[in-house]
Formats: sequence, structure tokens, C-alpha cells
Amino acid sequence: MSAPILQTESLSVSFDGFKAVENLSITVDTDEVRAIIGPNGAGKTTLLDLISGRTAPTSGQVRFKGRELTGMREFQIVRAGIGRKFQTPSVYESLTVFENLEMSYPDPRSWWSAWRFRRSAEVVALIEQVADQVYLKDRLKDRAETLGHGQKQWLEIGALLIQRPELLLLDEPVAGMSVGDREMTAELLKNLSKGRAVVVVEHDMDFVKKIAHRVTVLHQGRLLAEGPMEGVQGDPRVIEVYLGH
Amino acid sequence: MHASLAIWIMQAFNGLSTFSVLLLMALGLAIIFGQMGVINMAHGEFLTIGAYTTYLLSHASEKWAPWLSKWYFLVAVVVAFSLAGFVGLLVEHLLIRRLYRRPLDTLLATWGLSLIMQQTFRSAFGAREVSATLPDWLMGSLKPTPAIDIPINGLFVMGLTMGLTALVFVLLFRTRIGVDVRATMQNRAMAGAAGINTGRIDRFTFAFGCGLAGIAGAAFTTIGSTGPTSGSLYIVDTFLVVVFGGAQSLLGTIASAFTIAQTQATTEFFMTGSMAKVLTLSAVILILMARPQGLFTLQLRR
Amino acid sequence: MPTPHPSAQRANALRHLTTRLVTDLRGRENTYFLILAVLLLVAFPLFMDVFRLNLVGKYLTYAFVSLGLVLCWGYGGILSLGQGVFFGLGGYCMAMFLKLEASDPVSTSIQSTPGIPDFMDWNQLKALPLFWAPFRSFGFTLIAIAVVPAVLAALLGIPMFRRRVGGVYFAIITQAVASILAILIVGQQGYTGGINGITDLKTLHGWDIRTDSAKRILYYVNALLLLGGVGVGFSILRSKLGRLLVALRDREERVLFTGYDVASIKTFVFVLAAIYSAVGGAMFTLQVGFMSPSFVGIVPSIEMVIAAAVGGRGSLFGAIYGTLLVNFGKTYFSESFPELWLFVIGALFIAVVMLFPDGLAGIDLRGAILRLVLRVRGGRRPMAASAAPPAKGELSAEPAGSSGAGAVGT
Amino acid sequence: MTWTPTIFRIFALLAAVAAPAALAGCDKGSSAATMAPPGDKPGAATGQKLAVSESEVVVGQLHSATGTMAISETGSIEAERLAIDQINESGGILHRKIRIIQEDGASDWPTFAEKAKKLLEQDHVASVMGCWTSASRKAVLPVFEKDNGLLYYPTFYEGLEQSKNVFYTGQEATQQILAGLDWIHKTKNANTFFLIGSDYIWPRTSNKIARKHIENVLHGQVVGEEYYPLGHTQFGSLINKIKAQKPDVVYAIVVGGSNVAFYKQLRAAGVTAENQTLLTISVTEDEMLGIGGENMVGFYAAMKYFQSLENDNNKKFVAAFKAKYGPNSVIGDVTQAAYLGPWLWKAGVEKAQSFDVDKVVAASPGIELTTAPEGYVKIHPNHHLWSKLRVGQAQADGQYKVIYESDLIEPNPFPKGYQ
Repeated sequence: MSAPILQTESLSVSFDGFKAVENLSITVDTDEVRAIIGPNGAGKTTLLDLISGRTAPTSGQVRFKGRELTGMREFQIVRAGIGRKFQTPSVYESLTVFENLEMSYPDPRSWWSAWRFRRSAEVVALIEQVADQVYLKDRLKDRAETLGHGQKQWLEIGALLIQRPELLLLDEPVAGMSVGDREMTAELLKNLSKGRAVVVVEHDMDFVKKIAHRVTVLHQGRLLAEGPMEGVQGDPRVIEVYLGH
Repeated sequence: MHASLAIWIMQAFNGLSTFSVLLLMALGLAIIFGQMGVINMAHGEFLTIGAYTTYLLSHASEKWAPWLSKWYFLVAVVVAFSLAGFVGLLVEHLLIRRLYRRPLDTLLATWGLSLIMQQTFRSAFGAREVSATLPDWLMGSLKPTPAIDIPINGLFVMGLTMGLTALVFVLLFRTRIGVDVRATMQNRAMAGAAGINTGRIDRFTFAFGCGLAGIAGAAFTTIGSTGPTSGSLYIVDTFLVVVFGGAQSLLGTIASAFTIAQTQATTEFFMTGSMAKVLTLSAVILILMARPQGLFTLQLRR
Repeated sequence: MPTPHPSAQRANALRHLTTRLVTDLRGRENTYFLILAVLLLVAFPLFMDVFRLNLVGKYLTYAFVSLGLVLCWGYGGILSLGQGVFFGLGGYCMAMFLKLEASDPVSTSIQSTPGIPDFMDWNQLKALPLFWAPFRSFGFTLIAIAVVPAVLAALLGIPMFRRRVGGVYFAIITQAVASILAILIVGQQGYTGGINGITDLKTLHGWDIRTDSAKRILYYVNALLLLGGVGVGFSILRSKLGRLLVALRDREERVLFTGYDVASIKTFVFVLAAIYSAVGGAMFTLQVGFMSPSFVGIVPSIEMVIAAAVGGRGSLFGAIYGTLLVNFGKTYFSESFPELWLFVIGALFIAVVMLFPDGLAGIDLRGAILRLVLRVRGGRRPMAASAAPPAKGELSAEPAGSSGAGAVGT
Repeated sequence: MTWTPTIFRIFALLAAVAAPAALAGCDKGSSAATMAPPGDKPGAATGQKLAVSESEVVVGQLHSATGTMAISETGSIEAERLAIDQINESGGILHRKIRIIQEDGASDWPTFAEKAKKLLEQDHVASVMGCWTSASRKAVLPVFEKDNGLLYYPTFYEGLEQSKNVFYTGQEATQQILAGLDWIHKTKNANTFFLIGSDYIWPRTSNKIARKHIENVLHGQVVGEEYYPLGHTQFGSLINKIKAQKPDVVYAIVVGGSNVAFYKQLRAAGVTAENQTLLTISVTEDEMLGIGGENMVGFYAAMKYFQSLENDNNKKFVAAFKAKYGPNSVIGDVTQAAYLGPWLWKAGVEKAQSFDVDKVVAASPGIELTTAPEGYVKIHPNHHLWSKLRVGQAQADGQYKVIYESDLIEPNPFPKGYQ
């Protein structure tokens, strides 16, 4: 595997004394799909928040391609090449699928560029290509609120892809999806990881098995275990934690 | 030397009484805005209801119950509370409850309401300001030393404020209904699921807040004016106090009322009132820009 | 707990309205724009004597504020209760220029210090304050009219938007700013003319702005500027920026994590709204002949918001017509029965919020009546009322018109 | 907008335009006899067309019936109506009955300007009784000068103004201030003064004049000068400053709602007539209603009129006023000054034998009014009135007891040495 694309070093954050994440150091490589698992309150989503700049760490660093992220503002981190998908699908219901994707097109993304923005052939091409990738090619003209739950998840992922991110942070991408949709999503993620890294927070173990190269287990904000799924599954501490709950 | 000391003592007291006035104004709003998130621009008019109630009662007691005229004021406080509360109940039922999801629209609607109420006062009591004759025991001042005067009405307002604040705390944090209220305000759906009648809780909370405004109005007849628009004088400051304190936290409201009052009172002593006011407000706004969550709020995972 | 449903649906309807504007905008707008132009540039001047025309001109200056509010509130979701501040600043800049021209040494010879504005003389100022001096230049004044409010708006906006201050808090803070500025202007009367404002403005480069012909010309200038403002508004709403604003209002976080500097975009639209207001203020000063702190305060600021809401916070045209209607109503009622005016306007605000959250533009009388009836029956609002928003318009056309007439004609 | 054909809204709008226009139309109709043809603009000094028919003359009344100022302006509205009724009963002016068109300034200066325009350009009223605050007067002044209208302005004010088109029936600052200060200086041998005002032009200008007089003429000393925003209600700090300074006289020009708060808090803080001399020029009987007499007992006020004045004119006036507006109604200085307006205009018109503004203006200087409730007044060439100054002492019942009366004082709106 190639050089690490993401590194966190002794990352900690506490809210009024409650330590949500404590002294966490993990490393993610390019072309890797990394799953973060752990019982509720283990600090999975908080970890994503810390990486994407949504929450400022109390101490520790986050390094992306050797570049320090802590202290940067959210949109700067996004522009640096990190895409973040939220737990609940968040798309612009009142806009069409096409417009949703278009919104993420990585032009300078200032008010001025947005005002002057014109739909070039190349933009349209990119959007159609991505739409195809996320199984929404034939829904481009429809307003997003008409999409099904799974399709909204995909649309959000698609919107991320338009940004050409090198690191994708996905928070429970298959939550509430039908079995069929899960299959397709797994397929999608496999293709995505080419040339970039994907970090997935997920509860669904079968899904994790399918996609993850390595798994990081969190418990009460601390790193509990890390490694390939098989190894982690056998780890007594992990079993204890899961059965203990 | 001794004289100037006396001045400082009285100035300190003045700061305190400004504090209690601000707090008394803000208390009702802290509940309506802070807890419920409803922006009630007509809050000042609920104050005015209390004020006019006091005025009417003072004259009624002079006419028909002279024996009461010494103590009518205490009655007025109670009546003011119930009357303002009742109107609040109506308003909540007809207006507010349809707008919980749209705070900014509440702002517009209640502004309209405040205009209507003001004109109603004007039609009913005339445009001129009126004055309730206060019982003697409320006027004059205590003289611990010949040089020091502590205004009794100031003390009265202060006491009233403390009492009400304590009451609010007990209600919110020591009673079953308080639990329900806080539950509803923090998570309506969950509270509803937990079998709390959130509709009723809303109504109660809003009415209670308005009632407090009514009491404030009654109290302010001792230090301020009573006219169709006197209530609207307070509205901006009141909102600032609540926001500055950190909307959700009652403690914050108290703290901010105290800070603002002291700043106001101190600066006033060294410059003209206008500039003092400008300075204080600007300071508040600058701080709010730096710390929008206000003075007192838990830092939570967004 | 049935109540949230209607409000949720209404919020939804509003989103539909704005979305329609954003997506299939190119449709009838051009026609509407023409109609508006004809109305302002032909119909009104034909219909009215100079007095009424000047009145309309005055109302149209408020329409600038409404336009700004549509962009920053209706689309951006940022409600400012301090637009009067910017209206006032624009107006004061213009007033300062005109006042300096009006107070030449000759016409102020009775003063102890001739050549400075009369109110300065009354306040024992012996020389023109520094910040007044540049306003001798018309060019500078024109620039200041736009820049001064823009800078203030930016100073207010950037820190707050960066810290994600929005909605209610922003509204209240802007409101406080309004009251501060009002106190300041009244208190510093040596420099500002105090509560009387800056009055008795006569000429612009020697051209008497009080004559009837001047008033007509100013009216046209004002109308053209307003149409220009509408044009700019549409070029924004039709662009990706327009969709971005809607997106911002509906899913701010998503926009943020799409790599947009949300703060700067919000600041932009807030500043733009400020400039709109300022232009309105400047035109007001020119047409009415004075500027006073009574526009800076809270009350006018909120009334401007209401006017926009009445017309339809989601529609540029609606905002203009709304402003006209509200102000005609104000004039008409306060001429006929002053006592009633506050009741009427108050009721109007409430009605708009409760029944027509999208204002005249999105008016849906059928739905409104349905809602009303059902509400009386204590039932909940049926899906039907707002189920198919796209169908609304055609159906509600007539009621909108007649109710508009009802608001004023009766 | 997008889905409601605009055309309908335009109809609505045209209706909106038509309605007021029609309204104005019928006003015109009523006095069509000598109404100007549309082309002919009023305001041309000569041949000016006014709403005067064989049987009636139209007069405008422009005050705030709504808004914050309604508190103060109600009295003026009532007094002017009383005067006009009395004039009509006594046969009107040049055999014409007066018809009033009342407009509401709504406490909003631009509205004042707008309504003034309407009265002059659409209703062509022969004169206007109106305005209360200086701000509103400043707003309408250009309109009156452009359209050559005639305004009778009732309020005591800061002076520094003199317009051909305005008659000032209240006192300008020097009339109200100087004599009062002289009196208190003499009788209370007061030398240190503490000046207080609401923060706007009238109190500031008045205090400016007072200060000059105190320092240059009385050779006294001003130990403090304080201003609070209009509507301010917390005066604790101010009161403490007063206590710290212990001035011989507190000179108070607080107005509106602040007034009430100020005097209530003064009394509560133990500052009463027993231990502090206070002279105000801003509290008339009207304001005392809101303050409550008990909070002002013993304080002094300096103005030209008090309801308790002992003379036949006033007895008749007060009786008539109470008969019309109820036994509990009170009359303040401004109310009386407003009452003078119609009478002074009547005198001017009859002396000029014409309603023409220029003729009336030309005829007015020198006109005397011996029937004025305040006694005798005379119009000065500078359009202000010769009048006396009285000092009254506040009583618990909300009235003033007149304890000093000056000689006639010449109005001097641009006092040399006081600017």
C-alpha cells in the first residue's frame, strides 16, 4: 500500500469534561476503505467531525497528505480534498438531481463564480458521468425530494464525487437501506476507493465485511482494536464490548 | 469625604436596582424566548397590561374601597399577573401555537399584535399618560445615615424580582411541571412520546411568561410611566439581556442583566446618559459577535 | 399535537415558491418585468398629479429595501431588522451633500459661523467637522452612499456569519444596532442635526429639487434605478448563486461541506441588501427633501420587513407591489380614519403570517378559506390545500387581485 | 408573483391609486367655486387659489393623533377645535364658516411633510393649525414656504427660526428661560445650577441659553449638564450626581415618558421641594397627569400659561374647555397657545379683509388679542408673540399655583450673545 493519506495523532476532544474522543492515533492509506465501528457513543461520528473540522480538537493533530488540518475552517478542509457525508441524507430537496450535483462542481466556489457560473459541456459531462456512477442517470431532471431514501444517500455521495475528493468520510451510508441497495452501495464504494481513501462509519457488520480492507474499533473514545475484519472479530475485548452492550 | 462615600453607596444600590429592573423585564422573556424559542415582540405590551391594571385598581380602591388603598398594590400585582397571563393564554391559542416552527414569522405576527394592543390601550385609556397613586409605604426612602437615601420602591422592585426569580427556579427545576416544561422545550417529539401533553405545556409556559411581564408592568408603575407605548420602551433592552445571557440559561439571563446594569450605571456616572447607553449596547453587541452563544451556555456537540 | 403540520406545510410551500422561481424562472418574468416597467414609467405618471406621483416615488424608495430583503431574507434566510440603518446611512450621505450646498456663506450669513449647516451653528461648532468635508464632492457622495452601508454591513456580517449566528439572534442584534445608531444620531446633533434630522435641502448642483418638474424627473430616475435593481436581483436568482442561496437556507451545513465559504456568501447577500436600502434612502432624501433619524430606528426597519412579507418574501415583484400597497393603505387609512390605522396594519401583519406566508405573490385564497373554515371547525388542514403548489397560481390569480384591491380600495 | 398573473395585481394597484385620488377629488369638489384649474399651480404668491367658497373656508389641522407624540398633541387638537367652534358660533370669519380637514402626522416627520403637502396642494386650505415637535415643524417648513401656506405653531420651542409662513403662538426659548432664571436667582438667591435635559434639540438649545445667562448675566455657576435619551427610564445615576453636586437649583427639561420616571425616582430618592429647589420648563399640567401631582409638590415651572390663572378670559376658556371635553380634562401651556392660533388667524384675516396668505401675513404684525386666556398677547414683526412669563408652584392636585408674573417680554428668536 502507498503512503498514508490521513493521520491523526493523539487526538482528543472533550465537551464539558466528557471525553468524546481520547488520545486517538489512526492512519489511513490511499486506495484503502477503512471502517470505523464501535458501540453507540464510542466517538465514531465525533472522529469524523474532528477530521472534517466540524469540531475543534482539545488536543492532538490531524494530518492530511502531510498537511495539518486542525485550525482550518470547514470549507477549506473540503477544498483540500476531503468529502463528508452525514448520517441522515442531506440533499437539497427543492433542487433537481442535476442541480444538486452541479452545486458541488469545484469551481472557485465564491459568490462571484457562482453568479457568473455557466453550464459548460464539460460540467454536464462530469455530472452525467457521476450520476451514472451513483445509479441516478435517469433521475437527473427530478427534484431531489422525489427520490427514495437509498437514492438520496447515493445522490449525496455523488455530490461528494463531483468535488473530486481524495478522502471520503461516510457516516452510515447504508443506514435504513434495503438489502438490494446495500449491495449496490457496497459495489459503489469498492469502485470509489480507486485512487482515494474512504473512511466509513457503519454498524452493519456484513456490509463492513464486504467493503473494508481494515477495521478500527472504538470504545468510549479510545482505540480498542485495529486490523483486518477477521482478526478484529476474534478479538476478545471487541466481543466483550459488543456483547457487554 | 463621607458624602462621596454615601454617593458611592447609593450608586451601588442604583446599579442593583437597575439590575433588578432589567431582570424583572427579562424574566418573562427568558421563559418565552429562552425556553420556548418564541420571539414575542408584544412582550412590552403585556407589561403595559400590568401597568394599566395597577392604575385602574388604584382608582377603583380610592373610589370604592379606601380601606384597601393602602394595600391595593399587592392585589394589583396578583391581578396583573392573572390578567396578563390570561391574555397570554388567548394569544398562544390563537396565534403562537400555529407558529412554533417559524420563529421569524412569530416575530412579525407578534409585532402586528403589539401595534393592535397599543392602539387598544390608546382607545381605551386615551393617548395621555396616566399615573397610579402609590401607597405611602412605597414612596420615600430609608435613611440609614442622614447622607444616604435608599429608595423604598427600588427595594420593593428588588425584593419582588428576587422572589419571582426564586419562584421560577423552583418551578422549573424542583417541580414535576418544571420537568415537563424543560422536556418539552428540549425535545418536543420525545416529550410527546413520553406522554407529556406538550400542547398544554406550551400554553402554560407562554401564559406564565406573559404573567411575569404583567407583574413587571405593575412594579414599574412605581418607577416609570404608564402610557399606551411605555411597554415598547423596554423591548430591545429586554431581548438583549436574554440573548446576551445565552438564551437557554436562566442563570445566564441573571448574569447578563447584572453585567449590563452595572456597566450602564457606572458609565452613566461618568458621561451623559445617551453616550452611556450607546456604549453599553455597543459593548454587548461586540461581545455577542465574539461569543454568539452568550455568556452562559454548555458547549455541546453540534 | 396537530398544529405543526400546517406550519411545516406552509414552510414547505414557501420552498416550493422560491424553487419555482429559481428553476423555471425564465418563464413569464420578462413579461412581468415589462408590465412593471410600463406601470412605473407610463401608467403612474399618466394617472397622477405631481403630488401623488411624488408620493409613489417615496414609496418606491422603500421598495428598494424590500428588494434587498427578498434576496437576503426570502432566499438567503437572513432576516435583518436593521435595514433602516442602511436606508438611513444612504439617505444621510445624500443629505450631507445637499445640506452643504444649501448652506453657502451667503444664505447662512446670519449665523455666527456662516458657511456651515445651521444646526452646527446652533451647537456652537465653529468649523465643519472633518468627516463632513468630503461630502462637498458629489462624486464622493455617490460612492459613499454605496460604500458606507456596505462596509458597516460587512463589519456586522462577517464575524456573525463566521460564527454561524443566524435567524433570531441575527435579527435581534441588527435590531439593537438600529436602536444604537438612532440614539447616536439624536445625541450627536452637532454633527448630525439631531432628532430634527437634516432638513431644508434645496438644490443639487444648483438644480432646484423642490419644483414639480424636478420631482417628475427624480421620480423617473428612481423608477429606473428600481427596475435596474430588479434586473440585478433576477440575474442573481437565475444564476447558480440563486440556487446556492436557496440551498443555504434549506441545508446550510451541506453547503458548507460542499466547500463553499458560507460566511462570505451570506455576507455578500447581506451587503447587497444593505446597498439596495442605501440607494433607496438616497433617493428618499432627494424626493422628500430631508432625512431624519426616524428612519434609522426599529419601527421603520420592521415596517419595511412587513411590506416585503406582505408582497411575498419569495418574489421580487411581490416585494415591490407589497410595499406600494402597504404604503397606499397607510396613507389612505390615516387620511380617512387615523384611529383605525394601527388596527388595520397590525391585523394585516398577522393575516399575512397566518394565512398567506408567501404574501400576495404566493396567495392562495382557496386554500386560505379552506384553512380558515377548518380551523374554525378546529380540524387540521387538509393535504389538499397545499398538496399541489404548482397548480396554485392559476387558480389563485383572481383572488389575489381582488384581495389586493380590498386591502386598499375599500 | 410568478404564478399569479400580474395583471390582476395591477388592477388592484390602480384601484389603490384611484381610491385616494377620488378622495382628493371630492375635497376639491366641495370647494370647487374658487378651486384652481388643474394646470394652475398654487403657491404663486399672488392670485393664489384657496379653498374658500361663499359660505365656508377650509382650515387644516395637522397633529399626531397616533404614535408616541399623540400623548402631547391631543390637548392642542382639542383646543384648536374648541376655538374654531367658538369662531363659527360667533359668525365665522368674513361671514364664512370654518370647515376643518384633520390629518394625522402619526408622530412621523415625513408623514407630517406628506400631509402638509396634501393639505396645501390638494385641499388648498387657507391656513393650518398644527405641529408640536420641532422635528415635525422643520419637516413641514419647506412645504409651507414652497406652497406659500400659513402655519400656526403652538409649542414653546428653541427659537432660531423665523419664517414668513409660520406664526409661533408659543414662547421661544429666551422668553421662557431668562425671566424664570432671573426670578429664581433673586428670590432663592440661587447661584449654582444643574442643567438636565432629554437628548434633543430643544432641551440642549434651551440649556445652552440658560448656561450663557447664568454665567454671563447672573454670574452664577453651572455645576452639571446632563442629557438622557428620549424614553429613558433609569435616573438613579443622575439623581446621585445631583446629590453629589448639591446645586442651588436643578433646571430640568425632561420630556415625555422620561418625565414620569424622573420625578417618581427623584421623590423616591428623597429629593423633594423641602431639600431641593427645582425649576422646569417642560412639565405642563398635561404632563403632571402622568407624573402625579404628589411627585412634584413644591417644584417650580416657568411658562406663559397655567390653568389656574386668575382672569376672566381664562375662567371662560377653562369652563368652555371642560364643558366640551369633560370636567377632568386639564389645560397646559401648549394647549392654550394652540387655542390662540385660530383667533390670531381670524384677527389677521379680518384686518386684511382677505384670506390671501400674503395679505394676512402683511396684516398680522401688531395685532393684539385681549381675549387670550393668558391675558394679552401681541404679534411681533418676527411672527412670535409678546407674552408674559409666569412661575407656578406644583400642587398635589396636579395644578400649579401662580406665584410670579413678569412684564410683557419681547420675542427674540435669534438672541445675540446667547448663540
